[in-house]
Amino acid sequence: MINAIVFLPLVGFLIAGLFGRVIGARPAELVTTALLMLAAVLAWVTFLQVGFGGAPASAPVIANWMTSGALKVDWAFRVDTLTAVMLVVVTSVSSLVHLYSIGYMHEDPSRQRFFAYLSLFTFAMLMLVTADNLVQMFFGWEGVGLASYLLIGFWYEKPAANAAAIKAFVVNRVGDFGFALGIFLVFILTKSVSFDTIFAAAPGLANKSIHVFGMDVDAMTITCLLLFMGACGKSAQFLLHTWLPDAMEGPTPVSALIHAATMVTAGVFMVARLSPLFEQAPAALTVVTIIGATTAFFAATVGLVQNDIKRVIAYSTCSQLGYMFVGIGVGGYSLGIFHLFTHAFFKALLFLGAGSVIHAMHHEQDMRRMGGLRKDIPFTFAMMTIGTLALTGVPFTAGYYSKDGIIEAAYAASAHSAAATYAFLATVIAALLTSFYSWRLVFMTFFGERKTGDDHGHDAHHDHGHDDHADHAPHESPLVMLIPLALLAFGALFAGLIFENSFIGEGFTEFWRCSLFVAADNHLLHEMHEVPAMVSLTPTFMMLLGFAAAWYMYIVDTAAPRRLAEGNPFLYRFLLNKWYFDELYDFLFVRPAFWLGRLFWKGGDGRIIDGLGPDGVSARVIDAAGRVVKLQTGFIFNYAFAMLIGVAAMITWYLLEGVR
Amino acid sequence: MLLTAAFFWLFAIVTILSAIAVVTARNPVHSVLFLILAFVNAAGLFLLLGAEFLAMILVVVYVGAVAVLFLFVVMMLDVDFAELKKGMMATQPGLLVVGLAVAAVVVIELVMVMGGWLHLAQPLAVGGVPLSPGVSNTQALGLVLYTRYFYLFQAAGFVLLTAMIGAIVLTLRHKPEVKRQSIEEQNARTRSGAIEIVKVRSRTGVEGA
Amino acid sequence: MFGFGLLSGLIFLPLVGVAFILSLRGDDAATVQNARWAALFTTIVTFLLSLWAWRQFDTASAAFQLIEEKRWLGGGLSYKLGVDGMSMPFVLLTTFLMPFAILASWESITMRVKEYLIAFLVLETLMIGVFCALDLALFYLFFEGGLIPMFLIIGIWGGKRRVYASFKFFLYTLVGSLLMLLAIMAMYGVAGTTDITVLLKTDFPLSMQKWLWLAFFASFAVKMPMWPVHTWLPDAHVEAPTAGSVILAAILLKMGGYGFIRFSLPMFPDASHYFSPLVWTLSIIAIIYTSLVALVQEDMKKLIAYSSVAHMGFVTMGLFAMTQQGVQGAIFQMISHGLVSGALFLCVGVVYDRMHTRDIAAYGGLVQRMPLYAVALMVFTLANVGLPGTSGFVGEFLSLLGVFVVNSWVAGFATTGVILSACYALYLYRRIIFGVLDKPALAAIMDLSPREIVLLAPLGVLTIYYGVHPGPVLDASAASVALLVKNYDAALAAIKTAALVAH
Amino acid sequence: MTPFSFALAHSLPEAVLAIGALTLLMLGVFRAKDGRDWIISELAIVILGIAFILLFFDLKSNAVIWSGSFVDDAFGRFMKGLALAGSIGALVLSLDFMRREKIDLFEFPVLIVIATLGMLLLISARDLIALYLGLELMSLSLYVIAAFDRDNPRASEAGLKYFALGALSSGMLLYGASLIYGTAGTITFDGIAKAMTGVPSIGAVFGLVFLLSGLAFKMSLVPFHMWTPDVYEGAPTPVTTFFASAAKMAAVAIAVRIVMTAFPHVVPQWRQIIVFTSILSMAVGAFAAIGQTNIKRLMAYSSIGHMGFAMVGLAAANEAGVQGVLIYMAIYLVMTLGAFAAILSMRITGTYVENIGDLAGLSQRNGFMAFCLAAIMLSLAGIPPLAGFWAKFYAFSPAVNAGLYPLAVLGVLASTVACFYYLRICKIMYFDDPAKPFDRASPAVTGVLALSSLLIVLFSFWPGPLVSAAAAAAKSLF
Amino acid sequence: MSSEFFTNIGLSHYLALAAVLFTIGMVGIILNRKNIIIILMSVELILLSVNINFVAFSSFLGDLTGQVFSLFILTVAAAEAAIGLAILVTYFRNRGTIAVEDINMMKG
Repeated sequence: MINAIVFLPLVGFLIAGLFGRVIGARPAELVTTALLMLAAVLAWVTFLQVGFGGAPASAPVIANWMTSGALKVDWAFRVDTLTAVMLVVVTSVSSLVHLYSIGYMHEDPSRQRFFAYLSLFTFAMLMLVTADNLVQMFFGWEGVGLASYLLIGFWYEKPAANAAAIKAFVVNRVGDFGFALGIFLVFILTKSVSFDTIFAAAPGLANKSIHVFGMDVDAMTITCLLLFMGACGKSAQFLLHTWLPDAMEGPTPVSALIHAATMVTAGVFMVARLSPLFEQAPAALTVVTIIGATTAFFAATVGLVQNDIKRVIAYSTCSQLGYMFVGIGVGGYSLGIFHLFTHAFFKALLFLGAGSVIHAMHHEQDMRRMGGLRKDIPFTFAMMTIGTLALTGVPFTAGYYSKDGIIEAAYAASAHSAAATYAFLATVIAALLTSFYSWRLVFMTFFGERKTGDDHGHDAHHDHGHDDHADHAPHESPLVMLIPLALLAFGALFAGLIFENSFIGEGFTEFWRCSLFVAADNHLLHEMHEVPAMVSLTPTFMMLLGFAAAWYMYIVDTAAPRRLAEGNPFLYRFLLNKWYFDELYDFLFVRPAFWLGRLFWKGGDGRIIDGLGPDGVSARVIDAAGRVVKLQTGFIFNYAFAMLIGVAAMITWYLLEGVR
Repeated sequence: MLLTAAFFWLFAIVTILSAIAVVTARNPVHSVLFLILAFVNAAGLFLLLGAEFLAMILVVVYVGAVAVLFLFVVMMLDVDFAELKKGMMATQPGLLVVGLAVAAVVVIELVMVMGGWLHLAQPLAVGGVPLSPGVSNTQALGLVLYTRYFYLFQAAGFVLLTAMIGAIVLTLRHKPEVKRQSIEEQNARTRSGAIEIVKVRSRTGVEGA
Repeated sequence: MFGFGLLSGLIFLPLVGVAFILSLRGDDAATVQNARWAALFTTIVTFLLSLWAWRQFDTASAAFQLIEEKRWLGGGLSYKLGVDGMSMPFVLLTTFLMPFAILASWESITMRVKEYLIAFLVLETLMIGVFCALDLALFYLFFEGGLIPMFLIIGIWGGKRRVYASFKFFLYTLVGSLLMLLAIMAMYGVAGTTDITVLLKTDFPLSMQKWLWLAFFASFAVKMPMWPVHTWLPDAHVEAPTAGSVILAAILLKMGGYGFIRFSLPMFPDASHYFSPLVWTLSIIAIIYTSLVALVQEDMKKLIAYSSVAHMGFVTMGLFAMTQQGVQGAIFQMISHGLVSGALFLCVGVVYDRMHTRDIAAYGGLVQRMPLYAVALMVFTLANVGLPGTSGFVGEFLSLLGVFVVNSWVAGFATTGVILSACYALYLYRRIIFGVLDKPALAAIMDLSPREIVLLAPLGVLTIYYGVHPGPVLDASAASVALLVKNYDAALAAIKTAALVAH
Repeated sequence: MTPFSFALAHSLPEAVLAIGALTLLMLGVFRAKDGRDWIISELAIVILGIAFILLFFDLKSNAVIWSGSFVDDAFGRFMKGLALAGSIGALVLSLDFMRREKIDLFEFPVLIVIATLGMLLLISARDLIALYLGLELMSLSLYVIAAFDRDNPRASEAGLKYFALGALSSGMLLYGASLIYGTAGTITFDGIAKAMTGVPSIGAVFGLVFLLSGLAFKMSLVPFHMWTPDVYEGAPTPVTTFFASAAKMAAVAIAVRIVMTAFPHVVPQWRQIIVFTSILSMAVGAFAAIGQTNIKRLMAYSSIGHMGFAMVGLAAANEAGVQGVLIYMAIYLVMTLGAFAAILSMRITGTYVENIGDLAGLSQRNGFMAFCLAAIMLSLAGIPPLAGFWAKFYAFSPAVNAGLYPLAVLGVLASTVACFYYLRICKIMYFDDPAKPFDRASPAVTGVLALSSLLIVLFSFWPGPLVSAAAAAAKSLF
Repeated sequence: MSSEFFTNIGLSHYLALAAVLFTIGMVGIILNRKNIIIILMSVELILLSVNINFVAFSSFLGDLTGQVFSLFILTVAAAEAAIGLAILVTYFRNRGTIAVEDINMMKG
C-alpha cells in the first residue's frame, strides 16, 4: 500500500510529463488528479490503520541505493504514525490542489506540465516523509526543492518568477548545506544513516564531544544544529526566509500546496522525525525555540503592511512555521506536528481562497485594488473567513487547539528556560499581529468599496486571464475550485477538535508510539495542560484585540492606516521592505559573488594566472627567442668569438674550481 | 746550455713577434711573409728539441709549399688592397675590447697552467714509441711510419686525395667555349657520322642544311 | 584476435576503423557518409566488445583482470594490459561515449570529415589504452599521445581562437606530463621495471616519494585540471567542436583523476598524506573560485568548462580523503561528470549548430520553441547541480562524506560549492531557456531532431539511472578501492610506527 | 702485431669504401661525360650499401687492430651502421636534387663516400691520431661539399664559414690532444684511461676542455654551434641532410667513445662540460628556432637542440646512458632524413622553396606528405607514441637515475619550448589555408619520407631490435 | 723572476710559447675584419703552436709518438690549406670580395 501511495504520483508525473503533449491537457489533468485522490484515500486508510488501528510501524526495504564501505543507503519506506500523519496531509492537500487547479489553470496552455510538476512534487514529498534514512530524506528534500523551483518558475516568461525560482532553490541549498553536513556528522558518529541505527545509538552519544571545524564541541548539539539549518532553509525560518514570499510568483495552487501546507513544513517534520537526536541536544532545541519564536514574530510584523494578498498569507505561513518550531523547540514535538496538521488545512484553504479571489479579479493580487468582494464572490468570502478564524485561533477551530497549545507549552517550558520565556512573549505578540493582519486581509478584500475598474493591473500576469472576460467583473470560481475549498474548510474547522486528543492530549502515547521520541524527563504535554487559565486565555484575548484593531482601521476609520504609516515612516518602510533582508543579502552575497566572479575571471584567470602563466611565459619565450637570434650575427669573427668565450668560460671554471 | 737558452729565446721571441705581425699586418703579402718567418723560427725550436726531421719538413713543406700557396692565392685574387688597408679593426670597437680581454684571460690562464707543468719527470707512456739513443730522428720516424703507423699513413694519404679532389672540383672550370680534345670521340668517329653525302640539284642549294 | 587479448582488441579495434576509413577514396558525399557510418559502426562495436569485457570482469575481486603481457622494449618495460575496478568503469565510459561523439558531429562537421573521424578513432584507442595500461611507460605513451589528435581536433575544426586554444592545451599539458615522465624514469631507476603491479608493491623512500608525487601531480593537476593550472580548459572547450568538447570534458579530464588513483595514492601513500592539505586547499579554491567565475560567464561552453573545473575539485578532494567513500565518490563523480558534462556540451552543440553562437545573451525563451530540448537540458543541468536522484548527487555526496570524516573544514568549504553550482547552473538555464522568446533570430529555431534525441536520451536515462541506482559503478570499484585504502592506511601506520621508534 | 688479413677482415667496410671511392673516382674521370654524374651516385649507394651489409657479418667480435689505432666493436658497428644509413639516405635524396640544380658532378658521390670513410675511421678510432685523421678526412670532404654548388654565393659562404670555423675547431681539438698526450704520455685511449685516474692535473683538464670543444663543434653543441644555421641554410639541401644525419652520427660516436674509454675515471671533470654544453644547446635550440622562417635554418636549430638532448644521456656516464645516446641518435637519424626528404619535396613550379610558410595548408593539398611531416615534427618534439619520445625516454632516464635532476628538468622545459615550433609547423600545415601546391616529388624522396615516417609511427610497435642492439653496443664500451 | 727562468729552458717554456701562439691565432681569427686569408693564416699559427706542443712533449717524454702526430698534423694542415684556399677562390668568384665583414648573407 505504501508503495502505491508513493508511486502513484510518480506514475501521474510520468504520464503527464512524458505523454502530456500526446494525450492532451484534459486527460493529463484527470489522470494525475485521479491518481492523487487514490493515493489520498490509501493514505487515510494507512493513517487510520497505523494511528488508530494499531498496525505496527514498518520500514520495508525496496532496493539498495548506494553502498560504499560502511555507508549503506537503501530505498525504504518507513511507515509509522508520524509518516502517516504527513501522508494524510500531503496526499489530501495535494489531491485537493490538483482538483482546484483544474479550474484555476484552465486557461493555461501548458497545463500538462503544471500537473506533471504537481505530481512530481507530491512524489518527492512522499519520498521525504516516508524516508527511512537521512539520505533518502535528503533525496525527497531536494526533490521537493526541485519541484518548488519548477513550479515557482512555471510562468517562465516572467522575469520575477524566474528570479524567485532560483532564489528559492539557492536559499534552500544554503539550508541543505547544513543538512548535508549534519548527515555527515551523523554518519561519523553512528557509522550509519538509517534511522533505526541512529536512533538506537543516539542516547549513547549524549554529552559526547567531537572535534569538528577546529573545535571540540558537543556532538549532538552541533549535529542537530546543522540539521536544523536544513530545516530552516526548507521551512523559511528567520534568516533563510527570504525565498518564501518571493515564491508567491508561482501559481496560487502551488503556494497552497507547497508553500503553505506541505513542503515548507518539511523542516518541522524533519526535526520531529529526528526527535531522538534533538532530545539529546537541549542546546540545539533552545536554538530551535529562539529561531522559531523570532520567525513567528518577525514574519507577523512584516505581514502587517504587505499589500499583495498572497504575500500576506506567505508571511503568515512563515510566522506559523515559527510557531511549529517553538512547539518543537520547547519539547512538544507532537505540538509542532499538530500545528503542522491543522495549519495545512487552514492555510491551504486561505491560499486557495486567495486564489479564488485572484481568479475572480483576473489575476489581480494587490489588495489595495480590491474591496467589497463579499457580494461578488460570497462563497469564497465565507471560506476565507473560516480560514481566518482558524488561523487566528478562534476557539474550537483547528488553529485554536494547535496554536494555543504551543503558546501554553512555551509558557509551561519557560519555567526551565529563558528561551521559552522569550518564545512565549514572541508568540503571544505574534498572535495579536496574526489576528490583525488576517482580518486586515479580509477587510481590505471583501469589505469596503470596490476599487476595481478599468485600471486594474495587468502587470501581474498579462498573458493569462482576462482575454475571455469582456466585462471584467469579479465572478465566482467554478465548482471544481470551490469543492476543495469546502473540504479544506471542514478540516480547518474540525481537525483540531477531532484529533486534539490523539495528537497532544491523553491519547498521545498510544497514537504516536515510537515515531516521536520524548525523553524520560520531558513532561511538557502534561505541564501545558496545567498552566494558569490566564495564560490559556491570553491568545484568545490577543486574537480579539487584533480583530478589533483591524476593524477600527479598515472598516471604521479607513484613513487611519495611512496616518499611522506617515507618522512612523521609518518603521513603515522597515516593515514594508521586510526588514531589508533582501537588500542586505543582495549587498552581502549576491553582489560580492558577481563581483568576485568577475574579479577572479578577468583578474585572477586572465591577468594573474594566464598573465604570469602561459601567456606571460610564451611572451617571454618569444622575447628570449628574439634575443638569441640576434646573437647569430652571421659574422665568422663573432662565431669564433663565441667559441673562444665557451672555451674561456670552461677553463676559467675549472681553474677556479681547482684553486678552491 | 746557455747557448741553447739564448737560441730558444731568440726563436721564441721572433716567432711570437712574427705571429703578431701575421695577424696585424695590413698587407696580406706581408702577413704571408711573416708567417714564413714564424715557421722558420719554429723550425729552429724543433731543432732545439731534437726533432730534426720535423724541422726540415716544416721548412720544406710549409715554407716551400703551403706558404707559397698562400702567396699565390693572395696575388691571384685581385683584392683591392687599398680597401683592406683602411684598417682591419675598424668596426665594433667595443667588441674588440671585449675580445681582447677574453683573449687576455685565456692566454694568462694557459700560460699559468703551462708554466706550472711539472709532473712529468718520467713518462707515463704505455705502449708509446721510446726514443732510442743510437737511432737518428729521421731514421726513427722512418722505422715506425710505414710499419706501426701504416694505417694512419694510408688515411693521411686519403686526406690528401680528398684535398686534391676538393680543390679541383671547386676551382676547375670547364669552359664550354674552349674546344678540348676528346680522344674517345675521335676514336669513335665513323665514316657515317663524319661525312654526309648530299646530292645537290642545280640552282636549289643544299636542302635541309 | 591475432594472439592478443580482449583489452588489446579494445585498444586496436578503433584503428581497424581508421584503416577502413583510410581505404576509402574520394571526397564525394557518399564516401563521406560511408566514413561516418564506418566510424559509428567501429565505435559501437568497440562498445559492445567492452561490454563483453565487462561480463568477463569479476567485480568482487580487487586484483587486475584480463591481464595480457608481451615482451616489448626489454629491460623491464613490457606491453602489459589489465583492468581492475578502478579502471574498468572508465573504459566503459570511454567506449560508451565515443558513438555519441561521432554522432554529435554527424551534420555539424562538413569539412575534412574523414580526417576528423580518424582523429576521433585514434583518440579512442589512446584513451582506452590509458585506462588499460599496466605498464607505466605504456601508460605514458597513451596518456601523452592523446594530445595529438585532440590538438588537431581543436586546431582544425575549432572556432576563432582555435590556434591559441590548441597550443595552450598542448603545451600546458605537455609541461606537466614531461615532469611526470622524469618521475617515471626515476621510478624505473629504483624498481628496475615499469610494471605497475610491481611498482604498486615497491616502497619508495619518503623524500623521493615527495618529489615523485609532485612530478606526477604536475601532470595530473594540469590534466584534471586543478586550480590554478586550469586556464587551458575554458579556452580549449570554447574553441573545440562539440564532440571535441564532449570527449575532452568527459574522458580526457578523467585521466588526471585516474592517474591520482592509479599512481599517486597507492604508490606514494606517505607523500599523498603529506600533500593532502595542499590538494584540499587547491580543490576548495577550485570549487569556490571557479564556481564564482562560472557565474559571470557569457559563453555557454566557458561556463560549463568552469563548472567542470569545480566538479573536478570535488574529485581531487574526495580522492585525497583516502576513505572508502571519498575515493569511490570521486570515481563515481568522474563517471557521472563524464556523462553529464558530455551531455551538456552536446546540448550546447545542439543550439550552436542552429545559431552558430554560444553567447548566452543571444538566447532566451527557448522553451517555447524547443520544449524537448528544455527538458533535456534541465535534466543535465540538475545533474550538474548534484540533485539527488541524478548521478551528480551520488558522487558529490560520497566524496564530501568521505572527506568530512577526515577533515571537516574541507568538507564544509566544499559544500558551499553545492550552493554555488546551483546558482550558476540555474542562472544559465534561466537565461537560455526561460524568459520571453523575443530575439528574431530564434523565432524559427527547431526542436531536437531525431538524431539529437538519440544522442541525448540515453545519456539522460543513464544520468537518472545512476542517480537512483549507482550500484553498477560503485560495486565495480568497491573491492579495488577497499584494497587501496587498506594499503594506504597500512603505509601510514608503518611510517607512524617508524616515527615512534625513532623517538 | 696482428696478421694483416685479420686486420683487413675487421676493417672490411672501410676497405670497401676506400677502394670503392677510388674506383668511382676513376670511373668518373674516365667515363663520365663533361664530369656529369652518370651512374656514379647509384654505384656509390651500392658501395655504401655493401659496407652496411658487411657490418652484420660479425656481430660479436671486439677486435683491436692496426697497431691499436682501430677498434672493431659492437658500438662501432652500431654507429657505423647509422652513419652509413645517413650517407645512403643523403645520397638517395640528392639524386633528383643535384640533377635539377645542375650540380650533378661525379665528384659529389665520391666525396660522400670518402667522407663516410672518414666517419667510419673516426668511429673506430682508438687513438688520438686516428681520431684526428678520421675527423679531418670527414671534415675536408664536408667543407668541399658544403660549397659544392660553387656558383651559388650562399653555398660558398656556407663552405667558407664551415671551413674557417672547422679549422679553428680542429686546432682546438689538437691543442687539447697535445695536452692529453703530454699528461698521459700516450695517445691510445686505454693508455690514457690507465694514466688518468684520480684527480687529474689542471693541464689534463684543460686538454679535456679543448678536446671536447673540438668535438662539440662537430656535434654543433652550444657555444660551438654558431656555424650550424648558416651552413645548413646555405649548403645544398642534400648536403645539409648529410651534415645533419651521417656527420652527426660520427661526431657523437667519437665523443661517446672517447669520454667513455679514454676518460672513464675522470667522469666529474668531463661531465660538467657535457652538462654545460647540453643545457646551453637545449636552450638555444629551443629558443632560437622559434623565430625562424626558413625551414632548413629551423632544422639547424632543431638539431642543435637534439644534440643537447642526446648529451643528457651521455652525462649519465654509464652503460644505460650510452645506450640512451645510441637510441637517440638512431631515432634522430630517421627523423632527420624524413624531415629533409620533406624539405626536398617542397618544390613549386620547378624551384625548391625553403620557407615554412610554403607549407601552409599542406594537409589539404597533399595529405600524405602533411601526415608524414607532422609525424616527424611531433616525433622531433618527443610526443609519444612516436619514436622521438623513446629517444628522449632512453636519453633522460639514465640521467635521472644518475641524479642529474636539474639537467633533466631543464631539458624538459626546453623540450616544451621546442615543442612550440614543431607544433607551429603542424599548425601551418593543418590549420592554415592552402598556399600554392608543390610539384610532384621524385619517388626516391617520397620513398625516404614514407619510410622514415613509417618507422617513426610504428616504432612503438616493434622497438625491440633497436633497443637490444643499442644495449649490446653500449655494453661493448665497458 | 730568477735568472734560472732565462737560462734553464724546460718544457714549460715551450708550452707557454705554444699557448701564446695559440692565443695569437685565436685572436687573429676574432679580430680580423677585412681579409679572410688572415684567418687561414691564423689557423696555421694555431696548428704550429700545437706542433710545438707535441714536439716538446715528445722530446721531454722521450717518446716518438708526439713527433709522428706532428707529422700527420703537418700533412693534414697542408691539405686543409689547399681546400681552404679553394673554397676561398670559389667564394671570391661569386662575390668578388674576401672581406670577412661581407660574409654575412645568412644570419639570424
